Amino acid sequence: MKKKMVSLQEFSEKIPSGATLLIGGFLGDGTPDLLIDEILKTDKGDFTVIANDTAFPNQGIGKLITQKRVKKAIVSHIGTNPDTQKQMIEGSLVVELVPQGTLAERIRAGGFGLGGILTPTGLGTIVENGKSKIQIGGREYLIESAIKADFALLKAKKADWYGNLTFAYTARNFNTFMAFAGDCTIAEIDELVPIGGLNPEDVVVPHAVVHFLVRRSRS
Amino acid sequence: MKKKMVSLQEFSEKIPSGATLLIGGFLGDGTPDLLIDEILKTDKGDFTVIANDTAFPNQGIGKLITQKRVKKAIVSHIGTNPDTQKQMIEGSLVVELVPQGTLAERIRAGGFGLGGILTPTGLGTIVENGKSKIQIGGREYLIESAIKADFALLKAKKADWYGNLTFAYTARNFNTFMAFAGDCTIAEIDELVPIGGLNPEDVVVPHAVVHFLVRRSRS
Amino acid sequence: MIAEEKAKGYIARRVAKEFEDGDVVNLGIGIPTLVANYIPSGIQIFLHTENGLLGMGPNPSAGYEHPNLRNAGSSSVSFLPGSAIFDSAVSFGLIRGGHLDATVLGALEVDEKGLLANWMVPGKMIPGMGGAMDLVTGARRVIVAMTHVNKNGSPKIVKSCMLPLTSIRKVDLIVTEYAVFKVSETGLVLTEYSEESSVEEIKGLTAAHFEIDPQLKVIER
Amino acid sequence: MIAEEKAKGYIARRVAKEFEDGDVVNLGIGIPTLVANYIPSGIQIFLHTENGLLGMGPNPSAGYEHPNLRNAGSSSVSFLPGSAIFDSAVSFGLIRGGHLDATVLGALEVDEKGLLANWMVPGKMIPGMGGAMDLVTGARRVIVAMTHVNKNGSPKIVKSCMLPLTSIRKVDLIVTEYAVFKVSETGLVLTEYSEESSVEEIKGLTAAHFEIDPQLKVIER
Repeated sequence: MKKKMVSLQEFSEKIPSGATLLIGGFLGDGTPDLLIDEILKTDKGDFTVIANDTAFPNQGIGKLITQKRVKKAIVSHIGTNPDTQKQMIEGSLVVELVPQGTLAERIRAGGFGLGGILTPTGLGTIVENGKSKIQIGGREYLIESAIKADFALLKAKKADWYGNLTFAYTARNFNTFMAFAGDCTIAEIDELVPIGGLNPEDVVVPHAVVHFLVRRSRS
Repeated sequence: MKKKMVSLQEFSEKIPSGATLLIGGFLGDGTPDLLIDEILKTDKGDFTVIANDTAFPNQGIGKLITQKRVKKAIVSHIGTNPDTQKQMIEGSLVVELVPQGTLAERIRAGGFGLGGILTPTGLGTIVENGKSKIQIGGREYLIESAIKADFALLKAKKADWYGNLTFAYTARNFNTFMAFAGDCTIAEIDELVPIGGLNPEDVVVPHAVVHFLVRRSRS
Repeated sequence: MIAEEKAKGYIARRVAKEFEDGDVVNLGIGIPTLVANYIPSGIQIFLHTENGLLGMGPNPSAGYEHPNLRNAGSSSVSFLPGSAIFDSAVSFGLIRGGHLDATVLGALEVDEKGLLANWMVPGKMIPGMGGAMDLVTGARRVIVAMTHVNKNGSPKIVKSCMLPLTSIRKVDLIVTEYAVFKVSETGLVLTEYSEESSVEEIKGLTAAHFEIDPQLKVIER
Repeated sequence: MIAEEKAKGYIARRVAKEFEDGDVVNLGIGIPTLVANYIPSGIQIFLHTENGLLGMGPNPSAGYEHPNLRNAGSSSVSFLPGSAIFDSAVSFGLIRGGHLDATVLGALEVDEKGLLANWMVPGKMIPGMGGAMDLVTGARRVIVAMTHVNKNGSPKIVKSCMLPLTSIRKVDLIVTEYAVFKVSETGLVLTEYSEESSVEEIKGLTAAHFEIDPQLKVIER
């Protein structure tokens, strides 16, 4: 078996400037901090980040914002990060706001091989600008396209060597379906368990979608 | 708290002839046999059944077919049930065949408040007859509409009094998302646990979508 | 004029009477969060938070927080017995699919048709819609909980929203410290007013037309 | 003429050489299921079954079956260490999303463009497509494993499918007891033939045009 466990440095060598990054987490909960810190040790930037939010200044995904590594953010909320708002107003950061449920489904659709979804959310608001609408069963829906990315960077609680993942409580959030939508999916894990050490019913993300694992080096 | 646990008889009184029924299971694995048997004690029929398959003659969902209670079946596969094929050829049963992954996503979409999904599956085949297509990101997709039903009849392993559900191994199949797509969702359970008796991370279907529970009467 | 802190309590207490036993409810940030403190005895509601939890309990005591058990405002919360954890896709499946009995949200503006604007002030404040658009579109009941006027004293209930809408789905109820309006087919109907105010005063604080319910009564506190 | 049972073994054995270590593979019913018995040593594959399991192991010994641990053909199976359970939506997310390295399927017909028909014979046999349309549309590699001719001795590799197609996505490889064809941009290419046959015999058993690979060789058994 090809080993999925890589070092932090091997991880960061995989990520080029300009890459599109799906990053798990909700206001920092469930965000892969080690991976973000490792990227910040390099001078890489110009990333397009797709995530629920940009957390707080210099915290979680906010670190990538504060240190100006992001050229575009596709998120549902930026209210907790004044740095994001400031860079957006200055024009150095493009922010695309997507309703949270729509963002979740668009990413899931990308990972599940669907072209998109039909949702009532955003109809009649500025969210519908530039989008097609469709009538089905007497109701109107927005056609929202699927999202995929070069990388999905996840934070998981446990993994076995194959890459089966579990998550800690509300840290599940966007991590589960983002796992499917990265051309290369990399999970930062808290704990490695032996193969067979997870009950098959407890596996939240099956290993087929996880390409690499990273854990804090024990030095 | 309103009690969700009802008797088999109280359950069957809720189901009128002509109802649309989502029924969980994959070739009988994960199908609520007790609920089906209870319906068969009445003379109700003319059901539209939406399920993965019609199982085997006089087994699982196949009982409803063999006893001619179904006027229409929306399923992905009928190859294991000659009764279904016979009734279809005779013209007493309408069968609508849907690719399995498309059927799963259409039901999930119904339960999740989406109007439908965009899928490449079925493009250029007879599945696309009568359906609209759309181009997104240079690829073509079929527009497949969401499915909801009057009732979702599930088979679960454990439930607490609130209706949080877990499932046994491969009996998960269609049960999880069908739970969301029934106007009234009823789960047959093997085991009742106290409130707090399930680890919140182990709950597969949250109680908010489960209206009634039924268990084998201990007589 | 009711002082702000007192106003918040009044609003939350009144909203808390809207639920039936067993309701699944999502409470927004701000005044809506306070609603949980006023649920009448005998009524049990299940709190949903969009980051993936149903059955949310109060903030744990200091020192007993878990870093990965949070609400949508990033505060530490707890599990009540019978809780369920899920990802954001399932969480919004519950919301969009009509599986929430109610959501309580703040507002920047509500207009006389019952339309809500609560997620941005163009050129000034653009926090993003987060989960608000899905909540207003999908919850079975949408309750607005807000102070009657904004910090400058201007009415937040207006003829027509000037700010970008959150949804074209109308809200069901508006609760302020002075008044309760239900949203009918034809527009706003004042059903209750506070003992500190009068219908005339409420008209003065409201920039929208409203009908008066024949059963108009004083808000119970 | 290779006897049917022997033919099935030959086909399964040849298909089993197609995998790389670590591949995630879905095996259809019939000959494809036999492939699992011939995986070369040193190669580990993960079996996916569309009813919701990755890591499927062999049928348990009699008396050790569990009623709720089955494959898509309703047979009892087992967990290998490192297995994962999921629902049908996730299972087809894996399939449609391109997360399966390969699927091996039977066929009623494959045509000279590489298009597959394997789910119905109008007016005669309509089992339904089950998961086949998603598998052919979504798996990274689609391998057809079938006897070269049908029970009447008629070719199953035809100029153009007369039966309803399973997908407009072409298959990648066709393995029969007599031949291995890869599907190129321009059509079928014979890459291997069995020691019991010859190119001439294969031409006779095949109702489609095919090219012959310059590196044509005998199937290793």
